[in-house]
Amino acid sequence: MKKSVKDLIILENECLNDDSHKIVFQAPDVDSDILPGQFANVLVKDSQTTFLRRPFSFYDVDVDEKSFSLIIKKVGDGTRKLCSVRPGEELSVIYPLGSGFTTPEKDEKVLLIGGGSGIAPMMLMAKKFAPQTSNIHILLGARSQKDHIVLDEFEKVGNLLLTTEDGSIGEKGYVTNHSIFKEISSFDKIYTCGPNPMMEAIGKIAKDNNIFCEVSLENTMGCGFGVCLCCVTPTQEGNKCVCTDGPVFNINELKW
Amino acid sequence: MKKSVKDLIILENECLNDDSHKIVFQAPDVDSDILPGQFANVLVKDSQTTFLRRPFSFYDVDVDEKSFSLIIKKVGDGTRKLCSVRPGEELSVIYPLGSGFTTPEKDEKVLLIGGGSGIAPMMLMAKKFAPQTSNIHILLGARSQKDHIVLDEFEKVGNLLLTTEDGSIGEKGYVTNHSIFKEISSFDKIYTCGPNPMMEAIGKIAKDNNIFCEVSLENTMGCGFGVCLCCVTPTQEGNKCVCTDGPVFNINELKW
Amino acid sequence: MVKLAVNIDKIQLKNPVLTASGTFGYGKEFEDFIDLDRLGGYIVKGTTLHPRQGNDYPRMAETPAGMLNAVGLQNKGVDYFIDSIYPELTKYNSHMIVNLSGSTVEDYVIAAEKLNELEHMPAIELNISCPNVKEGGMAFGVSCAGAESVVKAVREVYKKTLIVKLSPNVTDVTEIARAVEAAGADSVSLINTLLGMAVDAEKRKPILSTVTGGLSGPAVKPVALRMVWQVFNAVKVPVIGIGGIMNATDAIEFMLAGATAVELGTANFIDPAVTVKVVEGIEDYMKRHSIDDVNDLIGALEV
Amino acid sequence: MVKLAVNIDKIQLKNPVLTASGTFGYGKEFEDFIDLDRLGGYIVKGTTLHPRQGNDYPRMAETPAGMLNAVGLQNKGVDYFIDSIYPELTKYNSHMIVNLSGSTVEDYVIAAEKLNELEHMPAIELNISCPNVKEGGMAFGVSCAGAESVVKAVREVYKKTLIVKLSPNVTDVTEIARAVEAAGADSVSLINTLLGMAVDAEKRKPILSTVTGGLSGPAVKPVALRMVWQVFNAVKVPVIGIGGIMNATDAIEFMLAGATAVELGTANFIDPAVTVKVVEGIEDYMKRHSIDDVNDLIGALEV
Ligand SMILES: Cc1cc2nc3c(=O)[nH]c(=O)nc-3n(C[C@H](O)[C@H](O)[C@H](O)COP(=O)(O)OP(=O)(O)OC[C@H]3O[C@@H](n4cnc5c(N)ncnc54)[C@H](O)[C@@H]3O)c2cc1C
Ligand SMILES: Cc1cc2nc3c(=O)[nH]c(=O)nc-3n(C[C@H](O)[C@H](O)[C@H](O)COP(=O)(O)OP(=O)(O)OC[C@H]3O[C@@H](n4cnc5c(N)ncnc54)[C@H](O)[C@@H]3O)c2cc1C
Ligand SMILES: Cc1cc2nc3c(=O)[nH]c(=O)nc-3n(C[C@H](O)[C@H](O)[C@H](O)COP(=O)(O)O)c2cc1C
Ligand SMILES: Cc1cc2nc3c(=O)[nH]c(=O)nc-3n(C[C@H](O)[C@H](O)[C@H](O)COP(=O)(O)O)c2cc1C
Ligand code: FES
Ligand code: FES
Repeated sequence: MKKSVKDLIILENECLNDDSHKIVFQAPDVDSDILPGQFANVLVKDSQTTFLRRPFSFYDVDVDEKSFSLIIKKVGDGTRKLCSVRPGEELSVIYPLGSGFTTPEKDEKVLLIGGGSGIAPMMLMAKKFAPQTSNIHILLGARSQKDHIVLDEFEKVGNLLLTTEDGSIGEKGYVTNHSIFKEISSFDKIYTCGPNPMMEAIGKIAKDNNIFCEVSLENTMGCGFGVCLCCVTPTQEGNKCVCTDGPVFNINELKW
Repeated sequence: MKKSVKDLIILENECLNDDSHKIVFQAPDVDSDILPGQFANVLVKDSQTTFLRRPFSFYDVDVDEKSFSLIIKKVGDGTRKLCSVRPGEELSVIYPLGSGFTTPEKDEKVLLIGGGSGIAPMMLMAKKFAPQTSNIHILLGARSQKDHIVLDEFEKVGNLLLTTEDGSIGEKGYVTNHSIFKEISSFDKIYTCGPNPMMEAIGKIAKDNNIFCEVSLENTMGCGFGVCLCCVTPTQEGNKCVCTDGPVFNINELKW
Repeated sequence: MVKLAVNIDKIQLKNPVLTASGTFGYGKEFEDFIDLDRLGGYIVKGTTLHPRQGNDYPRMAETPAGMLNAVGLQNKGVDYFIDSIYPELTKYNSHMIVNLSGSTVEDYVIAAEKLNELEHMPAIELNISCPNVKEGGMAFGVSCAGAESVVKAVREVYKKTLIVKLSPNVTDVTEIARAVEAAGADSVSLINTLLGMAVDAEKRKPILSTVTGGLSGPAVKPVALRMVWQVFNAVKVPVIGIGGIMNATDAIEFMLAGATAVELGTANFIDPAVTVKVVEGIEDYMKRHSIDDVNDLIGALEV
Repeated sequence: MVKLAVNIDKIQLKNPVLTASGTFGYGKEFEDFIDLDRLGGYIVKGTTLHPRQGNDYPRMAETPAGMLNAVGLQNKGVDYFIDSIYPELTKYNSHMIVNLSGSTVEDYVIAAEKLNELEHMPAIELNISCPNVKEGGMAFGVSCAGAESVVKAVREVYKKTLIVKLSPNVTDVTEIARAVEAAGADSVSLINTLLGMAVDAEKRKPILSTVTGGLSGPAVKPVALRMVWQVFNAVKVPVIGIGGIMNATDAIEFMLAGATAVELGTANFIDPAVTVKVVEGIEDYMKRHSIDDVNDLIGALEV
């Protein structure tokens, strides 16, 4: 699918909890080429503090309805502003950008791990591959029960496992403390997106157990399509752009 | 009345024609001290192009209802944005600013002349003094009938005279072409606000006829309360600030 | 209670928040909006030996996240200041500081001598960086020799705290800072405005009567922060940070970069009560970060 | 039909819209968004003799109406450019220009010699103003002697159109402009980024790994316009205007101030199709103002 910059009409803006909104965009040209891990770069209109676009991973793509949705967590002025958009208004979006996660094989046992706003690409991942396998396990971590969102959606697409730091739902602790890691060697592939410390810890476990592992990085971006060279991460082959060479990287490529 | 900077709730936003809106602000502290010619300096929120406040003359002040209204004509990004405010939203306003027109005597025959957005202070002027005199004549000029707004309101407060450049309503031509000027020497005082060329022409007529005349200038402003010295106009006593020494000046003070 | 007081040479400011010259009138214009005694101090209008009419209107242009001005030091002269303004201002107990400009070294010196006599004024800020006047002004501030000559001469006659305000329109601001420090400055403040220009494409004319003018506001903040950081690392005297400070976070950024105090300029136009909010915001920040003494923020950037 | 073509030395550009180096990749990254052949030309990534890894992440900070970058000239070197990139780019018929940087005069010269051989590249833009590298870069661009030495040496080996890109981080940009003109530059382009800095108050750290970086975007437009105007009045060679151009109105302001062509930088990040919109907007403006030839806009400011 060609990249494009377009003004897209907002179909829905659903408040998921205090912090996060699901925003649905009408996108006449979406097709099934969009991969989990790819992202859209959204312009924040009418903000005195937000000059550059803001990147968000695709949470869902509906090829029939010609729409896609993002989950946006409010962390600063840009995301706050985006979360106040009203249906019918338009936002300028550049999409689809970046590389996606690789496709697991039919019979492989797969663990998807999402933390914070990193859960978004995990949904698209699970949805894309759920029809082909029953072996998808989804592990989501959050601070507390109220921070866990769209759980019912995730339950539909895989075996859902949860952790919370305060133990209010699921197992208590960080995702990497979850008991599933006791049987981690039974997994063929791990895919993860979330805060860097979480992904580094997961990457280490994967390496130790010789498991294929892809992570999706969230470096700050200037352009989102490979021309400013601001989003780089060090790799075995030197600095690479997270926006075009990634955001998805195999942990073996990174210098973790 | 002390000057203050406050977030004021918008009570009403009435579209008057393609270009102009009447916006009503709830202002708990307004009192009858506010003079015609004084203005409010409004902050345009959420605009990437509008950094400084925008000044507007009081159009109406309702001491009982604790509110005031402005008439805002869309000429650029700031005014466009302000005209899209919704009732219930808040705008930051500094008010009241500037000097007002002087009060005519009870028996004086007075001509108020407004052009473009300069009609706003003429309404407050007429309203304030209508109870004291029946001798108020209000002359308003515009390009065409559709540019004449709030005429019914003006009819209530004085003898209304109109001009249009295309003759679609009132006399054809500029305000200074109006037939009332044939009897101009019968007037004691002229008060005017509008484009500078209009006010200069009126000022000349007033001088020639030895009639007291005050004009309200609309220089661009940095602060609006006398500290940046950006809004100056040359006067007989050197540069003076339009925002504090004015916006109302006697034509004899100016270098016209 | 957190400790907010800082010292600039012999002066103790009750907090690090000052106002920038040319944006705060004589202070009294703000009486309706704030209690002036809440400020660390206030720097009043640029004053010259002789009265000046300033430049022609238009003197102002709005620009992205900033503004250009070309006021050109309109003021009634130092004698008028001393006779008519100064006595009124002695009622405030926050430190009042006058910003002094001149066209010749002699002008600076004569005016500084007069200001030296004012009991309730503990300091002057020497403006060697005004981009909006034809003679003097910035000309002094953009070369070491020029800066040195004015500062040395004024230092001879002015015995209280001498703050020198630096121009950002230079290749190496640290050079000038070192030169004025060596010439006897007790503190340096920076930045004055960046020389800029605005054009009205529709009218095909410059917007300012003077074509070019001085850029201020948030747009200049990154340049100002960089220069404050450079100068902090180059001189020993306290640095006062100026440029695009709109809120407490901005003020703290300047202090972390090395500023002992800050001046708020253009922000006063947008919100005439901003200075007091910044004082409060610094206090809040210190409480949140468990910092007892604001002096611990100065130059505390971890690089 | 309005005439949009302008000349920079021997090159005719089909319209005055170019792209700024470091913001347009190698051009091909924009293929999905625009037809490159609609542009006057495109200036590709900053290239150096030897490959460079650039600076560490974070290399970017958002600032009011702008951004700071500290990329530090990450690129695979001039040989890689010539062998792997250049052949691909010859398919576009808009003029391709490479931006050349170096740490030593020798580096510049060797690379320029190689670029001189490229048939489909009519010009190079000599970057003597990069603020993000330790050696060379801006150091050459902030003194007349430095600028002269590089330009003279490159001029000896580079026979096509030589554009020299100037740094705004100087006291007097006209001095440098005159020096590079005298040394043989066929055109000057300005401005490169203003040296700035950003601080994270919460973390008490600089945002950039390099502490300071280069400011670009609308925030710098007033400074850029002023310098273009000054340089236009100081040299005879054509001036290329750069700095905060986001739309056709901005581009026209630069042309009125004296620019023969303009480069769009940061604007490409916000809207990758902006360049073509600017071409169209200039055409619209000319029609509205009954201007037949875009050359009539150059320096047409009425002062
Ligand atoms: C490829 C990619 C995919 C993403 N997907 C999603 C998603 O699906 N949902 C979602 O909610 N968010 C996602 N993000 C993160 C999102 O882009 C940022 O939260 C957003 O840009 C913040 O904008 P802001 O204006 O609200 O915050 P700002 O005001 O810019 O920043 C607020 C605070 O957050 C920090 N911050 C901002 N951006 C980042 C970042 N990229 N990395 C680390 N710290 C940062 C800042 O340092 C600051 O402290 C993604 C980011 C990337 C690069
Ligand atoms: C004391 C005072 C009272 C005013 N009262 C009213 C009022 O009651 N109703 C009303 O609609 N307007 C009034 N104005 C004018 C109003 O302030 C401006 O129209 C407004 O600031 C324009 O803002 P903008 O962002 O929409 O336009 P901008 O984008 O700033 O400018 C758009 C165009 O208008 C021109 N322009 C902007 N401001 C002025 C000005 N002050 N003088 C001349 N040209 C200008 C600009 O040069 C530009 O060409 C008043 C102005 C002053 C100083
Ligand atoms: C309208 C205006 C007038 C100014 N006049 C003076 C002056 O007289 N003397 C001076 O040293 N600086 C003057 N300045 C510069 C400010 O004091 C300050 O250095 C500059 O505006 C940067 O700070 P800011 O971004 O907070 O405004 C003036 C600035 C403005 C905007
Ligand atoms: C991310 C980034 C990278 C840049 N890299 C280069 C470069 O390699 N060589 C160069 O001469 N200028 C470089 N520049 C400067 C731009 O070409 C341009 O001069 C500057 O950004 C001002 O224009 P703008 O405000 O339109 O972006 C870079 C700018 C940015 C933002
Ligand atoms: S964000 Fe610009 S290259 Fe990745
Ligand atoms: S607008 Fe600032 S002094 Fe009048």
